[in-house]
Amino acid sequence: MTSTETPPRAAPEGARERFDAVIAAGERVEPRDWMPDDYRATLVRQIAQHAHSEIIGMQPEANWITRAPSLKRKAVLIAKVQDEAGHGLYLYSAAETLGVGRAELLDLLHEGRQKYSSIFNYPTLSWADVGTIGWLVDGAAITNQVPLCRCSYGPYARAMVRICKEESFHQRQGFEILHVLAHGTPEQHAMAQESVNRWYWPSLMMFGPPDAESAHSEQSMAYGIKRFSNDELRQRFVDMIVPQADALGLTLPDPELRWNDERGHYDFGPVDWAEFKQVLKGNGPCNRQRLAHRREAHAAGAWVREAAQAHAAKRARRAEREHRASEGGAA
Amino acid sequence: MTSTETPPRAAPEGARERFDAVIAAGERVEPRDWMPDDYRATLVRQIAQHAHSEIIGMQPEANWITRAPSLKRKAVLIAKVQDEAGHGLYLYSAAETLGVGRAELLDLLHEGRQKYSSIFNYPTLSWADVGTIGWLVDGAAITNQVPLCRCSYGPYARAMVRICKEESFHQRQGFEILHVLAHGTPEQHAMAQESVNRWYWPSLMMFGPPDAESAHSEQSMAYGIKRFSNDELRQRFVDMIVPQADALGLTLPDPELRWNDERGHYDFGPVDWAEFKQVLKGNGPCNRQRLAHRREAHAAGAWVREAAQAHAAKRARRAEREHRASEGGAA
Amino acid sequence: MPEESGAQAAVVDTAVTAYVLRLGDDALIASHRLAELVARAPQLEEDVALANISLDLLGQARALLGYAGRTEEQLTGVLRTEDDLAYLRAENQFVNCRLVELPNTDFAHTTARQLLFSGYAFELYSALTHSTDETIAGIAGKAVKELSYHRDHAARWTIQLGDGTDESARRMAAALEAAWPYVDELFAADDVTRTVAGAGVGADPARLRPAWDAFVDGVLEPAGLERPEVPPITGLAGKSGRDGVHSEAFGFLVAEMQHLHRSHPGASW
Amino acid sequence: MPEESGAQAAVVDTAVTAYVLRLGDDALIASHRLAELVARAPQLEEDVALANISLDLLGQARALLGYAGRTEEQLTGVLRTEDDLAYLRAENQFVNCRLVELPNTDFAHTTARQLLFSGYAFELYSALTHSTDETIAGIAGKAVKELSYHRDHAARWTIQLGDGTDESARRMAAALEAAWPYVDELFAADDVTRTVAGAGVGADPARLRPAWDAFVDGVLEPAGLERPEVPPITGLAGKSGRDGVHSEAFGFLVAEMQHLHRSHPGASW
Repeated sequence: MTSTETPPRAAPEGARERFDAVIAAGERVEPRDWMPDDYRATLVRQIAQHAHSEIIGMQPEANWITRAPSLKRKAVLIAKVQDEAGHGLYLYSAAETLGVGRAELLDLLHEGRQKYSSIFNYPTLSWADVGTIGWLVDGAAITNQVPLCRCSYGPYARAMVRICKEESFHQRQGFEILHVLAHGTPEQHAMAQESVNRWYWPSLMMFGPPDAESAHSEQSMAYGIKRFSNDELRQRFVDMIVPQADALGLTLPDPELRWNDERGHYDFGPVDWAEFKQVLKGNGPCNRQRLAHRREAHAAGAWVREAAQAHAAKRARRAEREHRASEGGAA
Repeated sequence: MTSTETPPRAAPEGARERFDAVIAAGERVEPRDWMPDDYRATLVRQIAQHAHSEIIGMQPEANWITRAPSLKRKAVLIAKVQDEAGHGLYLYSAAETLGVGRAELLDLLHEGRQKYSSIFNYPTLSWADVGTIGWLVDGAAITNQVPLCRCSYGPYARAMVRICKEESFHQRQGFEILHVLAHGTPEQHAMAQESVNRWYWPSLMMFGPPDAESAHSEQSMAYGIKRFSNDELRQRFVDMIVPQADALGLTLPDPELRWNDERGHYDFGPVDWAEFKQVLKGNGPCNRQRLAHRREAHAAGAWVREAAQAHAAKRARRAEREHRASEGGAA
Repeated sequence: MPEESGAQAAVVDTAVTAYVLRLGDDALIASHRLAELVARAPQLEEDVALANISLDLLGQARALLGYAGRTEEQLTGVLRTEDDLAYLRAENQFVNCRLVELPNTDFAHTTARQLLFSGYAFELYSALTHSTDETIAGIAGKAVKELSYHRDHAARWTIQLGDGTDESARRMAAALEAAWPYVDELFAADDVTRTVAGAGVGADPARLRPAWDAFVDGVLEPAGLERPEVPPITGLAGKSGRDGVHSEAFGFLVAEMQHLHRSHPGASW
Repeated sequence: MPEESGAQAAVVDTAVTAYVLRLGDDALIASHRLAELVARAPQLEEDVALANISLDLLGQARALLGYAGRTEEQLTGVLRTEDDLAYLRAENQFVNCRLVELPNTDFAHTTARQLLFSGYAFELYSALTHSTDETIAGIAGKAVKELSYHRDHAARWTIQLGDGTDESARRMAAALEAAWPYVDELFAADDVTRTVAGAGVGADPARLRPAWDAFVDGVLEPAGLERPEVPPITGLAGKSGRDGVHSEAFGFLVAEMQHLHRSHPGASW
C-alpha cells in the first residue's frame, strides 16, 4: 500500500484480499464487486477524462464537415464524428457503473475541473488536418488505448475493445485521406505536409510527460489500469509512424529522427514540453474556444432536456391516472 | 376640405389661411409653422415609411458585402449601404421636426405597425442583384423621390435633395455593375439577365397600385406632398429604363413592351397585383426575415444603448458634483 | 412514327433527370443542415441521432445525384459526377425545395423542418418504390426504411417539445409557424412532375398530401399543437426552389460547402 | 562587391514584400470583420461609423496589397493584383495577426478588438510616415489620420461600456480578456521585422509598445477597467498569424469572402 491510498471504508470481511487476488491474476473487477476507494477514484478520473476527450474531440473534426471536399469524404467524416459521440456514450456509461452520472461529469468538464486530452486544444486549419488527426492523433490514441482493453475494470475494458476497433478504422481512413493528398496536386501535397508538420509534435505529447515526471502512473500500473509507461508508448508510436510517413511520401518535422540499430528503435529529438505545459495550463490556441463551444451547446440545449424530462413526467402521471381510473372502474 | 380631415386643434387666429396660402404659392412649411393635424399625420406616416425603407433596405445589399467579388466593388457597396444608414438618419431627423422621436418610430416598425417599401421583401440571390437594385430599385426610388424635393414641408424637401443626389450616384454604380456583368463571361451575362428578370416587375410595383385604387393620393396631392400620380411615375420609369436595358444588352421580361408612337411612351404588359398584395400582406419571400433581422439587431444592441445612456447620466452627475465642489471651494 | 416517339422519350428523359436532381438536392441540403449541428446538439444521444439522419440523407443524395448525372449524360453526352453536381453548380442551379434550406435557428426549428420534410419524403419514397424506373425504385426501397426512422424521430421530439414545458411548447409552435409557409411548395405540380408521374417514373405530389396531412395531424394532436394558420410564402413571379429561386441564407450554405472544392480545380480527394 | 549588395538588396525587397503583405492582410481582415456588422449595429449611428471604419481599412488594404503585389513582381516577374491576393490565396497564405480575425461575439468584443488593434496600428503608421520607402510613407500618412479616428471611436465606446451599466462593464471586461492574449503577437519581432526596421522601411514593433501601453491604460482608467491578467495564447510550434497559422473561425471568413470570386475564374467585375 502506498501512503497516498485512502483506507477502504466499510470493506466487507476478506473483500480487500479478493480484490487483490483478482488484480494479481489479471482478472476483471466488475461494478458490483468491492473495490478500494482510490481504485474507484482513479478509474473515474481516467474514464471521465477519456469520455470528455471523445466529445471535445468531435469539435476539431466537425469543423470540416460542412466544407468536406467530396461527398464521399463528407459521409466518412460525419460517420467518424458520430462514432466519437458513441464512444462518449459508452464511456460515460462505464463511469456510471462506478456511481457517477453523466450530468455531474459534464458539469465538472464545463467548470474546467476535469480535463480532456490536450491535443484537442490545437485547431484544424486545413482539410488535411482531418487526415492527420486520423493518422497521428487516432494512432497515438490507439497506442495508448490498446493496453486498456486488458484493463482490470471490466466495463472500461469492454468499452475499450469496441472503441479501439473503431479507432483503427478511423486511423486507416485518416491515412488514406493523407495518401490521396500526398499523391495529389502540388497544393494538396503541400497541404498534407504542412498539416503533418503542425500535428507531429503535439501527437508525441499525447503520451504525457516523460516517465520521470509522470504523476499517477505507478499506482495505475499496480492496479492494472495502466500497463506501459508514457515513454514506452511514445517510442512504440514513433516506431509505428516513421515507416507509415515514408509510405505516405511525407516527412516528419524532426531532424534528429533516425533508426538506432542498437536500441532496435527510432531515436527522436527532444519534445518541447514548455509549449505543452502552456497548452495544459489553458493557453493553447483553442482551450477557451473548446470549452466555450461545449458550454454554449449545453446551455442552448437546456430547454430541450428540460422539455424531455417534463414530458416524461407528464406521461408517467397520465399513465398513473389511467391505471387508477381503470382500477377504479374495475372495483 | 375633404371629409376625412381632422379639424385642426387650437389653430391660432388666421393660421389655417396662412398655411393654405403657403401651399397654394408652392412655398415651404417649416417646423415652427402651424399646420393641420392631418397634414402632419400624412407627413409623419410618409417620412417614417421612407426612413424605415432606408434601414430595411440596407439588409438585402449588406447581404453581399462579405462576398463581393472584388475589393473595389466591396468598397463601393459598403459606401452605398452606409449612405442608406445616413439617409435613415436624415429622415428620422425630419420626422423629429414633426414631434415624433426615432425610438418611437422604430418601435412601430418592429411591431409591424408602420410599413417600409415592399420591394425589400424580395431576396438578393446573386451578386448581380446588387447591380439590379442600384439600377432598377434605386431608379424607381429616384423617380418617386425627385418630385419630393419640391415637397411643401421644408425639412423633408431638403432631406430629399441630398438623398436624391446620392441615389443618382448609386443608380449609376448599379448600372455599371450590370454593364460589366452583361459584357463579361457567359455565366456573368446570365447572372445579370436572371437578376433583371426577377426584379423588373417588383420595381414597377414600387409606384404603388394603379391610380384608380390608390388611397391617400388625393389629399397628398392637394397638400403638395405628392405631385404626380402612381401611374404617371410608373410610365416615366418605364420610359427611362427601356433604352437603358438596350444599352446594357439585357432584355426586360415583358413581351408586351413596345414603343407607342401615338402616346409617345412605351406600352407595357399588366402588372401581377396578386403577388404584390401577397407580399404587402406579409407573405413575400423575406417579410418575416427582414423584420426579424431588425428586431434581433435592435434587441442585441439594447444593452449598448442603455450603457451609453447610463454613462452620459454618470458624466452629467459628475460634472454637476464638480461644479458644486468648485463653487463650494470658491465660496 | 419512331421520330415522334423518340422526341417524346427525350422529353421524359429530360424530366426524369430534372426530377432526380430535385430529389437529390432535397436530400443533399437536408443532410447539410443537419450536419451543421454535429457537436452542437442538446445532448450526446442527439449528436448521434442527427449525424445518423444526416448520413442517411447524404447517402440518398449521393445515389440520386449520381443517377441524375448518368441520365443527363444519356441526353448530353457529358457526365457530371455527384461531386460536380454538389460542388460546381451555382446557387440558382440547385433545385431543392426551400423547406430543407431553412436554418437551424434552434432545436425546435430543426425539429419542425425535419417533421414536415421527412413526413413528405416518407410518402414520396413509399410511392417511388413502385417507380417503373428500377434505379429509382431501388433507391426508394432503401430510403423509405431510413425515412421511417427520421419521421419517427422528428415526431417524437415534436411531441416532447410540444407537450414539454411552457418554453418548449412556445418554441415548437413558433418553429412550426416559421416552417409551415414552405409546405405547399413540396406538393406543387409542374411540367416535370406531371411528365414523370405520367410515365410512372415519379409520383404526383398532390396525391401524397392526404397521407402527409394525416401523419402531421397525428403528431400535432398528442403534441398539443395547432396547425399554424399562416399562408404559403410567395415565390418570385411564381418561381421557387424547384426553379432555382432560394433564400438568402442558402447562398452562405453553398459558399461554405463549395469553397474548398472550388479552390482546387480538378483535384481528387 | 556589387553581387553581395545585390543579394542583400533582394533580401530586403523580399522582407519588404512580406511586411507590406502583413500590413495589407491586417487591414483587409479587420475591415472584413467590421463589414460583417453593417446593418446589424446597436444603433444607426454605429452602422454609419462601423461602415466608415471598415471602408477606411479596406482602402488601406487595397493600397497595401496592390503595393505588395508590385514589389513581389520585381522579385518574381509575376504580378498579383490586390484581388489575386485577397481572393486567390489559401487560408494559410494570409499573414495577418490573429487579433483582427477574432469574431464579433458581441459589440464589446468588436470594441475590444478595435481598441487594441487601432491603438497598435496608429502607433505603427505614425512610425511608418518616416519610412524610407516613399509608397509606404505615403500610405501611412493617410492611414494615420484615419486610425486616429478609429482609435478615438473605440476608446469612446470602451469608456461608455466600461463606465456604463453593470452588464456593459461585465461584457467589456470579458471582451478585453478574450482579446488580450492576442496582443503580444502584434509586437513580436522576427526576421522580416528586423530586416525592414534595419533598412528604415518598417518599424521595430517592440518600439511601438510603450506608446500603445500608455494609450490603452489611458482608456482603461476612465473606463474603470483593469488590464486583464491573462497570458498570451500560444502559437503552434512557435508559429502564429504572421506565419499563416490562424484560428478555426478564420477559415469560414475566407470561404465566405472568396467563394464568388473563385466560382468565376478569370472573370472581371
